[in-house]
Amino acid sequence: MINFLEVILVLILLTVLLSLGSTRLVALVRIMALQGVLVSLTPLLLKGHGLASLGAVAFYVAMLAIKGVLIPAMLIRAVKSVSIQREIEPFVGYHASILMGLIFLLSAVFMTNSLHLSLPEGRALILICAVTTMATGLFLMLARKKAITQVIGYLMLENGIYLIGNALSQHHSLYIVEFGVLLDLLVAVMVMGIILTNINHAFDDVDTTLLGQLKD
Amino acid sequence: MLELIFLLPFAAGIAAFILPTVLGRVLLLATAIGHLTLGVLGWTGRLTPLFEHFFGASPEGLLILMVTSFIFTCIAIYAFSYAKESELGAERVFSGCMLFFLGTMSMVTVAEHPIVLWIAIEATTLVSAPLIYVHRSQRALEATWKYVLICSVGIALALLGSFFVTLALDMVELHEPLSFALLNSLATQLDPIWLKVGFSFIVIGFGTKMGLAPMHTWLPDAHSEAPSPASALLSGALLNCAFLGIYKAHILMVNAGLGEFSGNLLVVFGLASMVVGGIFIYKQSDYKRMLAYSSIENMGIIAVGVGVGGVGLYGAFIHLIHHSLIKSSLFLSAGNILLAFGTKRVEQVQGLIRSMPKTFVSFLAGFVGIAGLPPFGLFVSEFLIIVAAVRGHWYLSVAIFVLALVLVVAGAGRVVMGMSFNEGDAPSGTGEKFVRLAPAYVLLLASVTLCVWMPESIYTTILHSIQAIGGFHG
Amino acid sequence: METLLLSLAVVLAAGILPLLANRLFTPIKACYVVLTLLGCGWGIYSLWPLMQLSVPATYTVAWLHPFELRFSLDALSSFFLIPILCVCPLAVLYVFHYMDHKEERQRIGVHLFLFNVLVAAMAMVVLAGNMISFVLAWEMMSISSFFLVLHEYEEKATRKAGYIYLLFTQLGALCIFSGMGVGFAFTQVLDFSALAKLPETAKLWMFCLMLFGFGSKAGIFPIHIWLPYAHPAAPSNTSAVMSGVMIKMGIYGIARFYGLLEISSPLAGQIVLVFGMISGVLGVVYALGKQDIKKLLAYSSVENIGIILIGFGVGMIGAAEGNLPMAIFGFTGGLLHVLNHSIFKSLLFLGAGAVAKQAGTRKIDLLGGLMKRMPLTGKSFLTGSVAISGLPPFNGFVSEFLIYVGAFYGLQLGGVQYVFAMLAILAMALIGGLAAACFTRIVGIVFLGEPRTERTAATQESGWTMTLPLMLLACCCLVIGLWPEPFVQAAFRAYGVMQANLQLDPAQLLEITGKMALGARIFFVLFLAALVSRKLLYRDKVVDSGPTWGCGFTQGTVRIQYTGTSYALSMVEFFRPVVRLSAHYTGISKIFPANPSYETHVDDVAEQALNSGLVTPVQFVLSKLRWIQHGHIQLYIGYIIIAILIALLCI
Amino acid sequence: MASFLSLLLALAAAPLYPGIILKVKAFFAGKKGPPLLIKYYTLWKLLQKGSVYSTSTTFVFKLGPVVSFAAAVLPLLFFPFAGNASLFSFHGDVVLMLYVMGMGRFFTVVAALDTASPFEGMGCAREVFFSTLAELTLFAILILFYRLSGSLSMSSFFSEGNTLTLAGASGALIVLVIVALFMVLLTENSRVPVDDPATHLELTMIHEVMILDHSGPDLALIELGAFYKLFFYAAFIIQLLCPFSLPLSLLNIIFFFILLALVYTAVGVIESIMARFKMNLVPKFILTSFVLGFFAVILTMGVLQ
Repeated sequence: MINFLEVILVLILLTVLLSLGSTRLVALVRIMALQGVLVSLTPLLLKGHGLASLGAVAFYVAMLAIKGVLIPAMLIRAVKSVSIQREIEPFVGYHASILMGLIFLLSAVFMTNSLHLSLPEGRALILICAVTTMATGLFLMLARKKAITQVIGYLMLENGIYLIGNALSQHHSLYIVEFGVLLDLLVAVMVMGIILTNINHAFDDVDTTLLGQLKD
Repeated sequence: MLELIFLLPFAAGIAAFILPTVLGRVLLLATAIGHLTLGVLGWTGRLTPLFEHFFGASPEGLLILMVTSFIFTCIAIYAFSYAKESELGAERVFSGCMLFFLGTMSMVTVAEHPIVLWIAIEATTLVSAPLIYVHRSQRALEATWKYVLICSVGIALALLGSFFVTLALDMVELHEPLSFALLNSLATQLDPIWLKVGFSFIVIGFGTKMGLAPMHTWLPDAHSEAPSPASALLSGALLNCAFLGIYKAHILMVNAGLGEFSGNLLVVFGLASMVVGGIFIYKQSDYKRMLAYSSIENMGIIAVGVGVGGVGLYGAFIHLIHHSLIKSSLFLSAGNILLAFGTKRVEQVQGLIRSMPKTFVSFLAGFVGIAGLPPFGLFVSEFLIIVAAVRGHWYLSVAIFVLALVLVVAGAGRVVMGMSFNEGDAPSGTGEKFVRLAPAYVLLLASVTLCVWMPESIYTTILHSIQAIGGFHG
Repeated sequence: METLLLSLAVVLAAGILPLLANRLFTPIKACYVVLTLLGCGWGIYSLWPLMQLSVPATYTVAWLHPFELRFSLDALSSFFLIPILCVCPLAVLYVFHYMDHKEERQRIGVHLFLFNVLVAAMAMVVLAGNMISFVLAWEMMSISSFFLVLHEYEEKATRKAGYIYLLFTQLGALCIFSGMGVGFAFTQVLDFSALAKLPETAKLWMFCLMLFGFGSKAGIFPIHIWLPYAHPAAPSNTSAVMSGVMIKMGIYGIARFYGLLEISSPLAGQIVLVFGMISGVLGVVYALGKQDIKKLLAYSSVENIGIILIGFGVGMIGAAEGNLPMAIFGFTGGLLHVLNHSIFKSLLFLGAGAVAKQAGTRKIDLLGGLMKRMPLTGKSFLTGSVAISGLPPFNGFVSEFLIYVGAFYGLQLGGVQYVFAMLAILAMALIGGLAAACFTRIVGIVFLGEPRTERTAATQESGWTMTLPLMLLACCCLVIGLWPEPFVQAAFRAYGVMQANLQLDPAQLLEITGKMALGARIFFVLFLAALVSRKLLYRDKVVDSGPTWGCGFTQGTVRIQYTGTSYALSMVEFFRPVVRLSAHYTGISKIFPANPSYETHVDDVAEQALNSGLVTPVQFVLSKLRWIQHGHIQLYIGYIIIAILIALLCI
Repeated sequence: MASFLSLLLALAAAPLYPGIILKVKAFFAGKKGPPLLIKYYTLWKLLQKGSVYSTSTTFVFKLGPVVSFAAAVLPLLFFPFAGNASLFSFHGDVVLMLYVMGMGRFFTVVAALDTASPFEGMGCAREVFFSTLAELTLFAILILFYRLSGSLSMSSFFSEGNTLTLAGASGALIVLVIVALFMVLLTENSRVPVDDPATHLELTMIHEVMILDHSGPDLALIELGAFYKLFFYAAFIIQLLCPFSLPLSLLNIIFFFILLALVYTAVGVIESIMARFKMNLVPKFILTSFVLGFFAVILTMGVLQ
């Protein structure tokens, strides 16, 4: 089991690095879909968790559907509706971004080791993975011009948080609460999608540099 | 059934999407009154939660609930006329989202489970986003985008913080349903590191929503672009809800013996907000933005008040109540001015005293209130917070606090006095109307009343709210 | 005590009258005046028995549950209540004819309401018996006076004045809050009672904060900047009360907290004394240089605040060094000067208001010859000017004399205190001389000589409600000057409250006062005798009239009269390092020069320093910091990340 | 009794002494000069006359001479002539004296301003400025006296113990004081080199120009007042010069009145050998007197500590 878990975590890290290096929006969304699926799978592979009840089953199925299918589909639609410009347009170049990803990974490892947290066995990697994902999510928001990339960055941040919350915590959360969180996420991405479409209509582009009129 | 408090607006909101717009306006008002009634029932303890794992009536929550409900009622009356005058494009969306907004905010106030609280706060962002975009301009779009994205990121961090706190609970190896009560009862056993990390993220996360600097950046944009009733609601009610999240976490920290850490953090962020408010209020050229920055500054004051504790805590709650009343009144007045002049530029609005005398009175009175002068209540809270801060030996903070307040008065005074008294042309837009004036006056009057006579139950509720972290003399 | 508060309620009620029912303009105004007079009269009447009590009368009422509003009346409060309850009704009476534009009735209604709020708030400041009631009353006072200043909001200068006043008042209030916080930090109660138990450094800190806060209200140099703006901008009834009474609330605060803190270090006294000397001397020098009557009077208020503070400073040093006569004379003189100044300054402001209203200008160099046209106003104004110059046998001399005597007692001390006492005396001497110069200038140029414009020549005496208060106040000046004993005694009793821990014996004070008063009376008798003998000498003499001796010029016009500006110029130039005199001269260029002009004005050095040293840099920094809100969302998310990193580092 | 007598004598003799100045000046000029009693004649002549008042003036103009006269008389009531206790005295009477003289000046000035004459205004401006500075000197002297004698009344300066004389313990300081006081005397009484009472150009006058429009008994009151003022200062200086400790008070009084002539002679000599200063030098002159007084005060710090 643990092997599987580690495989998945490594895959997540891989998606993270890939997302930093990808140049096309569609590719990026696909990577995010993969990451969503992987992240949804992690709790199943953990000790103590599992498909214990009907609620849990429903929850995991819903999560898989939302993170792996629904949200990426929405994003793909948004990307398609956006005009020809499908380049990502970074502030920070791709190579530098990948380098940053490695730095995030290193610092996550360093942090986890230096904190001497009383974590259950095998969970250190989850923490590393989660921190890297979160940092990369924030980094994507900062370093990319397109508004869609920021939604993707937000999603990645959420994935990281989810890893920490659902996978690291042993606490038997109430699934209904988790479901609420998930629903919020879904609605958030929907709202963002709607705004993106509107932005596209209003500005003929989703470049965030155009969204800088409101300032002092 | 306590849950009715948010279920009723939800139901009404769905109805408002379906019903014709005129009925939507009536529904807005009817729901407001119904909500106020429910609020009073909840206040008197007649409503018990159905899902007590998730919901419950805490004193601080009830306090904010009542403020929200009262303000919403006034705003609903105002919106009745405003929606007509300003020709909102999608009025159904407006009415519906207003009601959803009320529902989500009510949910925040009765949430007893950290994650449920988080869900509710994130939900407030999502349902209020359409409110900001009602005018469908490019600027509104930009504001909405920033609002949604920044708040979402911020609140995501708050979720992380909440997870860290839960993680701290995991270390105790206890298997009981999570709730604030449980956390508080076990506070001393929790791992301080996780709590500190968790609290930091919660402050930054919910602080984004509350408008604490440097995470405040969405706030002026959103407040200035939203239609005035929505801005009033954002400023008068939403920020309080975010504060509630921080406050509950602070209670936990104090119970865990980490009150000093959390207090320091709050004071630092509070002061930063005050300074930022001061910087941007000075020479502000958009009066709605000015009001927004003033909200940032006042949230800073509240954060400082909570951070310094003791009578400052009491002051913070007084400040919260009065700020909500006065600021929403100001936004409503600003809405009237906007309707009349058709511009948010300060230099294009002149001679209110001649052209719009009644709005002038409410606007100027609001300024007096927000500047911390009697007969409005903010001067009591500012006094108490300063006094408490000196007692806590926060000398440098007191200096910054005082200077920031003066800076704010300098900036706001320049704007308000210029708008009120300068020579200028009469406005071309719609004139003053009783329906749009009365709410602003009622809100101000409420603040004055609370400064002269405060009902016993409000006082005891505040005391109960602050009891958990040392109370009045702590 | 209840009746006293009730009388204040009557005053408030009288104010509501014109606010609500201003349609019937004149009758309502009359009702307002009568009711306010009755209220204040009742207040004085109910004050009398309370003053006889040996323990302070108190009245408490719960407020907003955790607080209680406490009002208590001791000798210090009642001493400060006297000007409030005596001068304010006169200013109210004055209003009847002063504000007679029916078309502005709404605005006047608001003004009158706020005026009475101000009166009641000042009384409450003086009566306040704990911090929260003090703060409440103080803020009420600030806000009402702020709107009173804004009365003529059409003028740009008025708006500027209101703005500056608002800033200073707010800064001052917040400093007072902080000072009270120091008290609260050690006593744990929002009460006045235990302040004496504070550690000495805390006392000094608290006192300095209070001094700054109250000083900004009182108009201590260099935080006096709002005064010369606000007083000219406000209508004269307001400026009379603001300058005559309200700024004394700052003095009251200083006196009250000095008394409560029981400071034993002479440092407090030295600080107060230094500020007093600076305010006194520079106040009068600037007053000399000013063109606008009300601006001149405003600076003169700064000067008189300086005199009061010199008295207090001398007293504080005396008390700290155990030199009791010094303390008694200094404080009693300072306190008495509070009363005196409230009388003659309100007299002068009311007079200046009458002049401005009737002659249509406040510029000294455009006026002239008003004594013939407004005889009653002129005579009262002359009396007030003599009194404010501190000349016997008027009241200003009494208080200044006591301060002199106190300061001379200070010469017995050694070392630094000797120097301070000496400087105090010299400063007083300088102030006295310059004040006389300043007020001969205003009386001479404005009221005497010939009118300098046609508009001025057409001036007429104002209505009786405007002249009657002036004459009453003028009588007060003479009465206190000739029979100062009861007033000195009242001031001494007020001082007794401030220094409850010392055994004070008023015998010496009363003896010297009595003899001094005798001297003043002798002078008065001498004057009367000279007057009578002059009458006798002129019996059966030929008295003729003709033009003024023109020293060879036969066709002098009114324009060749000496102007107020040139009158003061040499003295102002003497103080050049601290008084910036800027001249603007167009020069004569052509053979037939067309209207060359020469202008001078005196700029306030404190204001300039504040502008160049604080306001401009702060504005610059603020404008740079506005970069924070740059408009790009990436930057904003960056802020969040930075905040996280900082918060995490703090752990 | 002796004090009352000497007061009467002083009041009567004050107009005599300015005659001495004239005589001295005449002597230097090689003339015979007017008779000693010239001032009495002048006063008498003025009292006989009526007056012409400018149409610009008001009652203030008539009040001026009266107040200034009363103000000039009062200090003499408090003055201990020849060491005899004064008629009235109390702790602080010197302050009263100075302020009463200020009162006189106030009314002289406003009366002058009442005439609407440019020259009189000019004189007023100079008068108030210079006397302000002179007052500083006087107060510096008072500080010194208080430091030396511990009292604050003219009477106790000179009657009880008589320490404040040249012959006293702090005679060195008194020298400074006498010089300073003499300079104040010249200033306050409009004497050369500050002002020239005999000049004929109004532009250059200080005191004389202020009373240009007064005539008849009014002028007489002013003149008499001026004599008293000069007398007061002269008496002050004489008291400092000499202790007057002769056994018989009558002898003391006679001695005193004779010595007074010395001061007037000195004034006369100065007036004969000096020209008046340029107007902008006058403040420096007065400040010099202040510096002298202040210097003496500083010295006492060292002496008494």
